[in-house]
Amino acid sequence: MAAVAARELQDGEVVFVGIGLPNLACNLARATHAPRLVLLYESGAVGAVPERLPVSIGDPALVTGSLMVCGMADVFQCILQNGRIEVGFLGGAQVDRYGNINTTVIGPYARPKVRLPGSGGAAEIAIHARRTLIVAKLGPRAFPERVDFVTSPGLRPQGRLRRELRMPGAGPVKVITDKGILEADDATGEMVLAALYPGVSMSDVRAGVGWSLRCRPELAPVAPPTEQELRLLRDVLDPKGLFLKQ
Amino acid sequence: MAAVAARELQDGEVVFVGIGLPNLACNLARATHAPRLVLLYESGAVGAVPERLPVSIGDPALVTGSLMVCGMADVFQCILQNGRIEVGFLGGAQVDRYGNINTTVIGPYARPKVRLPGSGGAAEIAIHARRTLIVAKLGPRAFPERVDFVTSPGLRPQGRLRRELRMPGAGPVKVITDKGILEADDATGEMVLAALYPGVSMSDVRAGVGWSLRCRPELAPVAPPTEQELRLLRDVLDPKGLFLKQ
Amino acid sequence: MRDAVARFVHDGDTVVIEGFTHLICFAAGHEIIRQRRRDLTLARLTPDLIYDQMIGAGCARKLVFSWAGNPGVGSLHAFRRAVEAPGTAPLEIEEYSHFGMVARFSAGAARLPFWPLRDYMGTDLPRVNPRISSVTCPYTGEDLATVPALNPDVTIVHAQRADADGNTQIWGLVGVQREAAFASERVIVVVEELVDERLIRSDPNRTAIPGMIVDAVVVEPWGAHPSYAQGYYDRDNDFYVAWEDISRSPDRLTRYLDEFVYGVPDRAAYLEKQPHVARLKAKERWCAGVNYGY
Amino acid sequence: MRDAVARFVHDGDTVVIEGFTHLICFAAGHEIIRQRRRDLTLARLTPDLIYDQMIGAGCARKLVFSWAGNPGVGSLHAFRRAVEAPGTAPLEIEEYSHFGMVARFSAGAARLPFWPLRDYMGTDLPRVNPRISSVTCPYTGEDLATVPALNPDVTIVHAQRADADGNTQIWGLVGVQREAAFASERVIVVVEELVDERLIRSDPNRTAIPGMIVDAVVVEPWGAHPSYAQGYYDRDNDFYVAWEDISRSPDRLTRYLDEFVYGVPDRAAYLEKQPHVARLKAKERWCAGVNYGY
Repeated sequence: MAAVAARELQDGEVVFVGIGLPNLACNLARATHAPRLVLLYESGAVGAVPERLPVSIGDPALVTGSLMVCGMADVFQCILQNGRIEVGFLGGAQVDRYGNINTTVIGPYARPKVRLPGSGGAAEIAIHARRTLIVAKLGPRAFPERVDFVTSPGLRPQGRLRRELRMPGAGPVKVITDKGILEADDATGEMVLAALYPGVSMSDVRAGVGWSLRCRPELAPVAPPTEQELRLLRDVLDPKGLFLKQ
Repeated sequence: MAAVAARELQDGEVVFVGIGLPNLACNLARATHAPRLVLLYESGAVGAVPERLPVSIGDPALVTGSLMVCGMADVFQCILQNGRIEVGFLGGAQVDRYGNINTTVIGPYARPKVRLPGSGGAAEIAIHARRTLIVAKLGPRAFPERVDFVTSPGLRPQGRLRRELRMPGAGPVKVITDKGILEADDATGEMVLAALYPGVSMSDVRAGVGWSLRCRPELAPVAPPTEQELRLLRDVLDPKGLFLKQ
Repeated sequence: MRDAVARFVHDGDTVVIEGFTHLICFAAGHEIIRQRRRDLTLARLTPDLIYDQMIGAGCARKLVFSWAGNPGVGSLHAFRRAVEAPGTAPLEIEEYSHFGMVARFSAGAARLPFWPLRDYMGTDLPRVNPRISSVTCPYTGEDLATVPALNPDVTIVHAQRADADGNTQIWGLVGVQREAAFASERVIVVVEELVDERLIRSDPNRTAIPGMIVDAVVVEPWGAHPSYAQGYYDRDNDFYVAWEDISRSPDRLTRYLDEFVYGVPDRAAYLEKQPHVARLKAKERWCAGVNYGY
Repeated sequence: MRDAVARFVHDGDTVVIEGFTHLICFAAGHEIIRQRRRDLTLARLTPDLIYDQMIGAGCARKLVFSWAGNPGVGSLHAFRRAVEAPGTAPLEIEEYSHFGMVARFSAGAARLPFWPLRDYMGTDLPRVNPRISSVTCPYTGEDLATVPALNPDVTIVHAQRADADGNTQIWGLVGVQREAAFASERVIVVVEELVDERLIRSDPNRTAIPGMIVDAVVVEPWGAHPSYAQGYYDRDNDFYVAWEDISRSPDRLTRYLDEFVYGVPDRAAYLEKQPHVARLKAKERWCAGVNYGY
């Protein structure tokens, strides 16, 4: 997943990075094809070059040697709301058919079965980033037809177009899973299967999705991680396997 | 005037300082009875200790050795609008019966006889400072019954109470002139004569005011500048007479 | 610290201990627990372990927040228990996103009643939080989301250094500490080092909070542990990981508080009990100074 | 500088050269005059001498401002002539107070259409500027003043140093340079020194403007003269005093432009003509660095 996500990033882009796999993916991209990727964390570190694997988005290693540290008011107003973020990474406990994400609550809000952490900066990243990439492992609970709570809006929030709701960004263009890649269908905004990882069957994917998943007429092949990608991930970026185990 | 203005400042107060005589008055107060006066300039220097007479409110001498330098958004939003300024100094080409000040234009706005610099920060200082002190030399043109343009509102702007207009500060409580001190009358908001400098007659003052000036029943005496005050002003604070000549 | 909390933190107050991962003042939180403050409204973007401890200790009536997790680890279980099984210790919650909380502090700092932002379209947050409202732009006619100002009774800011008057310098992540301080009725600054006013004055652009808004300055080295202070000590990630297990069990949480909070009189005693934190001392990565001459 | 102005400053643009007394980029203003840009809307809190020169040179169609004087000296006479006797060279004006201009840039930087502020009650400014409007708070029902966002076509920021990507560090007075840059469609950074990225990265809290919003970096030592650069050179107050006399007379103003702007190809030539500015070189008042280790 980290290697596939890394390939989605283009050199020179400004990326709003989350902790865990997104962070690995961004640093892998920096170490391979996108050395000028600008990593920006909601904590205020811009152009971070962490010398160790950051354990949180507020890790001191994101500060030391970064290009700029600014307050969070600047991050959200002058950078994100200003339209400067090209890619935002999001994950969540639930992702639905239209790319809506739930990180707030399983069950009713007032009487939660499981209380999750909440939005953090995810709601506004989903609204403002020019495009977002969702990274999540497949599973019928994780990919329901409708999320219990829309924390971060996807492609048809409340049944309406993003444009009608005046949302600046394009929203989740891809969902990178552990078995394949879903992409937003231009016409319907529905997430459809676009690519399968080597050795994965279509029914493997369908078993992990809670709605009747449609497929692109032709599925794109996904190259397995290269030797270099694997070496960087395992030996350099996450030698203790803190996030790769996920 | 500088010595009289200095005496109005209490130790520990936070003062929004303008250039010229207000700056002299504040630094005189710091050198005498108010060593913990906090001088704040709209340029963003807080707790300035200028080693030379600053020629503008953006002088580098206000930065070096100051307690804090912040952006102007912070000055106006987080300090002034936040209610942290205890005293503001204002001057102007015209001051009227109710302490309204004009620094914008003599004559009609669209066809000015004399175009003055405009508000700068004066409008908001007049609105937000807990009290303001006006420093101006008397003269019938400088003290008309009504100013041509209200740049900085006084005690009865547009004929209404400051409270009705939701203005947080008390407004101009005193006008320190070259001949005596005017004070705001609590009941009417009108500027009335409260004190005369030694050797000045009431008719001297009346000749410099464009409305029929009322007097307090008893005028307070104003002590002449002390030896120490004069020495500090002439030898230390403004040795070249840049502002004292005014 | 004891005096500052006794004097400036009262039962029923809205209390903010800010700091985004960095400079979270655990020393103040522990002192508030020790002094058994009750009915507090705790506000913070990320409640973090410190508010989980305060919730577990029964200090909180309400939580105002935007992300309630154990950063990089998992859950805040005292918080989750209070929300998922509210019979035992009910906790009212008021929830925003980070941008919303930042905007609330910005409005508070500017003493404006609200702050406009482009946010919340398509999310369910306004449905569960009616304080998220909207305003119409007088120029374009478009609707913008609004959040109300947050003006805490007391804000506690941890920082690297301040002078005796509270002129405070922070580097590394600055979060919303400045906005929270300016928004607050009372401000307590807690520092790693009390320094001479001349050091502050030698680099005035580094000052984040002016003494004029500070009510008390407390010197408390390592006062942010297990959070961190850039240039002083690293985050104690082992403790963050351990909290997952401690907070899962009300008994273990109580034992933790008994030993490390109620069981010690002050921060120095807390540190004496865990000499291993010395391993977290920061390495040296000094930057050069700049010239303020003219 | 020639290329940056040719490429990024066009006839009819809204141009901002910010800097409050400090770091006013005269080098860029002179290049704009030399390239004979026309119909510009010039916006700045304090037009200062640089906009007076640009008005005198016929570059401006409109001025947006909040204080139009010669700071510490007197008047801007080219501006006054254009406003007091508009027959010869009409200049449209749009006038705010400083807070209003700061708020306009803040809105622009946040890409909001307006900014609320408590201001203008009792003043005559809204009477002559209908763009000062108001909005009703959705929580308290009170009316607050508003100003519209200012989003310039191009903003020019002078700074002490930047790296080749435009990551820019400023100390001393910072004014509204950051807000103006974030509000702008295009940004030109002009620096006293181009430095290695490693120097910027050694003190990231000092960075005011990130390279991601910068379109061009121009190295122009003494480019702010007769304004100043803290740590590099002092303000040339003699020239500010002299401007009172120069600007009073259209002939003298023309002669000044002919000699010091049109008559030189670039900044280096401008400086060669006045070797006495060397006396303004800053003294040394270095601050100490801080530790970014962890």
